[in-house]
Amino acid sequence: MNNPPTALQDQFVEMPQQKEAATLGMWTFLATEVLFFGAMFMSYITYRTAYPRAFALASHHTILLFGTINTAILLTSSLTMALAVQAAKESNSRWLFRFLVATVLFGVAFLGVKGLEYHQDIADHLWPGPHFKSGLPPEAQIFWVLYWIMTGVHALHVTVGIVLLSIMALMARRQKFSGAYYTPVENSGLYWHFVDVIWIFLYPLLYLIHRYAA
Amino acid sequence: MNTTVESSEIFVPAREPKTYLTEGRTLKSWLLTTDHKRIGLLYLYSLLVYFTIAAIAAALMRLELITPAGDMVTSETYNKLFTIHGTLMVWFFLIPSIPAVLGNFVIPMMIGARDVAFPRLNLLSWYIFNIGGSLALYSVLFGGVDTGWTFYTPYSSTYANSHVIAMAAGIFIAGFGTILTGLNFIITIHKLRAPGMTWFRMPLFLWSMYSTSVIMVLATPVLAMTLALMSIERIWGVGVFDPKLGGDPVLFQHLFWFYSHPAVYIMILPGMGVVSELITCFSRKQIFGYHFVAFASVAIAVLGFLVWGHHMFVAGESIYAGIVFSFLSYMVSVPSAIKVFNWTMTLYRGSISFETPMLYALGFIGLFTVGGLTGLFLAAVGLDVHVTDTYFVVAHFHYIMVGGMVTAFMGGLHYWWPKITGRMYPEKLGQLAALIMYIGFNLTFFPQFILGYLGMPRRYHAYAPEFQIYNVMSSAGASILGVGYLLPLIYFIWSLKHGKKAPANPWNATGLEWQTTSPPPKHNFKETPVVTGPPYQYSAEETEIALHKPAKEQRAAS
Amino acid sequence: MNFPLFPDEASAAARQTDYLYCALIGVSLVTMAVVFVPIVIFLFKYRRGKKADRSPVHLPEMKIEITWTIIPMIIFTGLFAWGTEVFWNVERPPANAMEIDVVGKQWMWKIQHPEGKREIDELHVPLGRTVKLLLASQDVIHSFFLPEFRIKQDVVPGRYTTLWFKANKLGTFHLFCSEYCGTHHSAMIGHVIVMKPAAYEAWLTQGETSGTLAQSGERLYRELGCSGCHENSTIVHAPPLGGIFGKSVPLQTGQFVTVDEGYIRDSILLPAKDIAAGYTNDMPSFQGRVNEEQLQQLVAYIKSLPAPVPNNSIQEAK
Amino acid sequence: MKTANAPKKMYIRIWIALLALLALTWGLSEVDLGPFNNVAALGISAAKTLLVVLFFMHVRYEPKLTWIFVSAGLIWLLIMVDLTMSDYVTRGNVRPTGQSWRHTGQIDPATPATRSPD
Repeated sequence: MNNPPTALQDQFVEMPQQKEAATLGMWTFLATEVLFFGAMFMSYITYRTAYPRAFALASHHTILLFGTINTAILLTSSLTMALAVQAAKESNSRWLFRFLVATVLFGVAFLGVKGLEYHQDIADHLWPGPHFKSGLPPEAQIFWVLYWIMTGVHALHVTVGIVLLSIMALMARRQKFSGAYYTPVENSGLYWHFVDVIWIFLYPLLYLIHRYAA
Repeated sequence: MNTTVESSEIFVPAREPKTYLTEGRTLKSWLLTTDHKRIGLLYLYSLLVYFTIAAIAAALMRLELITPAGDMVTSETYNKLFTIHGTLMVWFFLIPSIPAVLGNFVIPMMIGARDVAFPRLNLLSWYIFNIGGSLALYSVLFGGVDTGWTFYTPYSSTYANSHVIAMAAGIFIAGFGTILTGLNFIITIHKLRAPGMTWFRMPLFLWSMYSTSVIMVLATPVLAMTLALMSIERIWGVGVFDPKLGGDPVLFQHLFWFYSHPAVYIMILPGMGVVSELITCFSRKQIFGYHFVAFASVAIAVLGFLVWGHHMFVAGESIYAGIVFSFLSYMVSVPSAIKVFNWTMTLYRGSISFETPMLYALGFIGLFTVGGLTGLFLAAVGLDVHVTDTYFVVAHFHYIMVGGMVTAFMGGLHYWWPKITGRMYPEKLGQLAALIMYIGFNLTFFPQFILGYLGMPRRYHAYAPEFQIYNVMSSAGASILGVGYLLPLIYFIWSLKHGKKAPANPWNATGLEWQTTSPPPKHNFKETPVVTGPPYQYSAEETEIALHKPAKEQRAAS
Repeated sequence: MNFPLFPDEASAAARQTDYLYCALIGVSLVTMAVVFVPIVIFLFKYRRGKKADRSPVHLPEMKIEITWTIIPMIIFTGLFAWGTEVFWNVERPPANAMEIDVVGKQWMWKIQHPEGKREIDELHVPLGRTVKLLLASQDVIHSFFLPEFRIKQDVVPGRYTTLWFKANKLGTFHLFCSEYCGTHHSAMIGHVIVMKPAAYEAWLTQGETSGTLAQSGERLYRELGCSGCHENSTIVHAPPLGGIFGKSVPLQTGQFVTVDEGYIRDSILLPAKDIAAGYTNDMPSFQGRVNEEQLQQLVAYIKSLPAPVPNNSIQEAK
Repeated sequence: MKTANAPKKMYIRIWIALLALLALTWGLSEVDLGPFNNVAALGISAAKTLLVVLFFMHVRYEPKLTWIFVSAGLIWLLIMVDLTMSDYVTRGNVRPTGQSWRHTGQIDPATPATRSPD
């Protein structure tokens, strides 16, 4: 085996062991994240069951076009991420760098669209509180509280992902990775895909309730 | 354990070998250490701070409760005292106690590893934990919190006038420390076991720590998000639990207890693991029913997630859900019962000696059994209607958490003290302290069962006069208990300088951690040990030889 | 000195609960004997240095383990069944109960009797009659705890909970708030006074009242303008409310709702939640315009409305 | 995973499938399918998730242990949802079926007349 850029750490006996530990650690972290978002999904399910009508009415005020575009952006960013990991596996530093940058750019685009959407939501009086849009039942505010929290926490995760992948891109630039050692890229990728998966569920839950009735 | 270890046998006393303690003596070498043993000690120091504050709060509460009138402190202060006691004890002492201190110290050694899987992450956990702790202390020092450790909405989110956000943020942050510790242990146990250390050759402490880690990883994030939702509601005035919008405060309780009930098992499973180590070692017996004890830990961790609704029988939960949760609660007590029976059978035909750790282990069995049995009272949903939210509950969980976890923690600390420090603690004083603690504990908390059945609600600053007699007993017991805690603190510190030098294996125990020097070198073992057999290969018939006891006692024995 | 072990038994439920409690103490003592007696014997017999037969024996481990897994399971299932039976009785009010409304508020209990009598931190009830309490909270979660009756129910803001008992002993008993509710939680206490039925009737008529609870409710009903829509309005179509209580009503969604206090409450505060079939959601929320006591009065009024006779008129009903 | 270009092609095919599913879920949301709108929306999300997890995250090629870790989070989430809902669905007084008192003949037979005209 080529001497990897980052040496074997003291506590491990061999590289595969170290890599398996890191990957398994990442999956454990993602399991934690599932439950972290789980508390929000639980709240959502509870109230949607209790107030189906109010949730449908409230959800009609979300901006479907932005939501759909953002879903497409994140799905595409997952593709570039997967390709980045593949490039790393093939020791192709140049393409690794390019795909990572592409993923970061998609992430930034996602946040941009989300920002536009937030701007419009606020202009639309959809921020819960005393100035909340009139004409909606009180329970509709719960939908919007959840909308802001869920998309907000998700956006925070996207931001963390962007920072993480930017660091990876810089490291790739400096030739830190090779086919023998690319665990950080792989794990950042797992994180990025996870963020994508969360959005895959947020999209129908927040944007697609009873659309046909709108 | 049948092991082939070269290092411990070739012990060269001529030149003082470097230990993990002497490997760098600067403050920086401690604050930037990635050595799991040093991190364990860092946790021990910080826990001592949180424990002391929480214990002082408890002492003040017990003082206040000597008389029925609320005459010593105001009700506002009293409410802050029990909140400080609860939050600090639960999140900043009990949850990290055995896992972060003893777990960090012994897990890698027990599996024959050089360190945990992610040593830097381990250090980061300690910092995260203490950042959370500092926020909690900030909220304590600058006004306190008065929500109780349960943070029930809408009181916490709307009505409380205290530093709720700082405390919630502290717990939120410290929670990530716990998650990362759990993650680290899971991966360590999966990936770093020494050659030959199969799952069923692992000491039971590891099984219990593995189960604990699973709970830490899967339950803690829910608490974090729940407290975040509560804080958001408090900050912006609208939220998901707000009854004015149609929100349901009971949902907060569901989410809170989805974490907090399993968290109770974070606070007892490690104790069970320690006790399995102690009982076998001091009765020179292989554990009875190894597989059952091991799987009981896993069963408790999994079933522990299915029972949280028993905290909410009268909270407005549907009666059908109450009945389901009642049944599941009874089922989770089965594996605990199995463990107690197995420990009992382990003593059969053993060769039992009564060093301090063993006294704590026996104390654990007694107190845990009482705590567990009173759990059956609370799981009986019809009876719970009467005793929930009374002192009966207070007594019950103190029997589990203090009688169980803290007793086991003390037992474990005494047991591994020679390994940690290289010094022996004074045995006679240790035995005395264990006895004092046992008496003090029972006097403090047993009367509270009766108080609870009489109907004294918890979190009462002033109470009806007929409850006084039991409160006085309880407060008297608390002062004895206090002595029981102070004594070890004093002699532990004393032993650092003046304690007898500890041999590598003072208890003649079989765990891998005893196969290296006391204190161990930086990476634990000079050579990676190879495991060839099951754990706890003790023999009750060969105990008269090679014990650490003074020659006089050995002679008397033979 | 006096060492009480049980609170007074002032209801049938108290006796049931005490039996269960004693049975559990019995089970605990037996279990403790089963565990602690062998431990003490072993500790004595096999203490180090004492001569004893320590030769390893081969025990049928599997059989032993299965035995002590199955036996606790059976015992626990029995305890579960017993506990559930007590719970079932304690939680489900009988149909013929007299109803008293309770509002928990930081830090007092406000009680309204259907006859219009109101009291604070005291609850007068007649001996031997089934009493059902309708519990509401104006602010945070409280818990209505009567130790001598062995019952307790959290009072949750935003909804109604209920509690019932049948006092079988005359006297004054404790009323505690047992869910932490803020600064003066431990002062949110009071008494239940169990009186002979005749004395209770006499007590009800003492002092001034502003009419029955339903009458207060009716005044509110008119002040708030409910009658404008719910009584044969030609402009807005709102469901008539006469005789609706206790009935199963079809909803817009195709489901059915049993009209109880909770449904009436939700319909006033969250009118968009469950809309009766055939109606649109035109009703505004009265959130913030009525307090919990007024809500209970409105509920009492709507409950009191008789089913409409073909010539649908409230006046006639009175 | 052996030849150099095979995974790349596969990734692109999966991406196309993901976008197709997105279009499908978007389109279906505009059609009234009754209760099946929710089923369809969540089913499609689950399908998309499977594609991402199995291929983009390579779980398909991972050992069993990884599968266990991946499913743990999901199983625990289901525990939480399941037992919490065991409270909520048994709590209310709304039932899927019931007998309308209006149709029992007990009361006002002219009920439809009191209904709103729309």
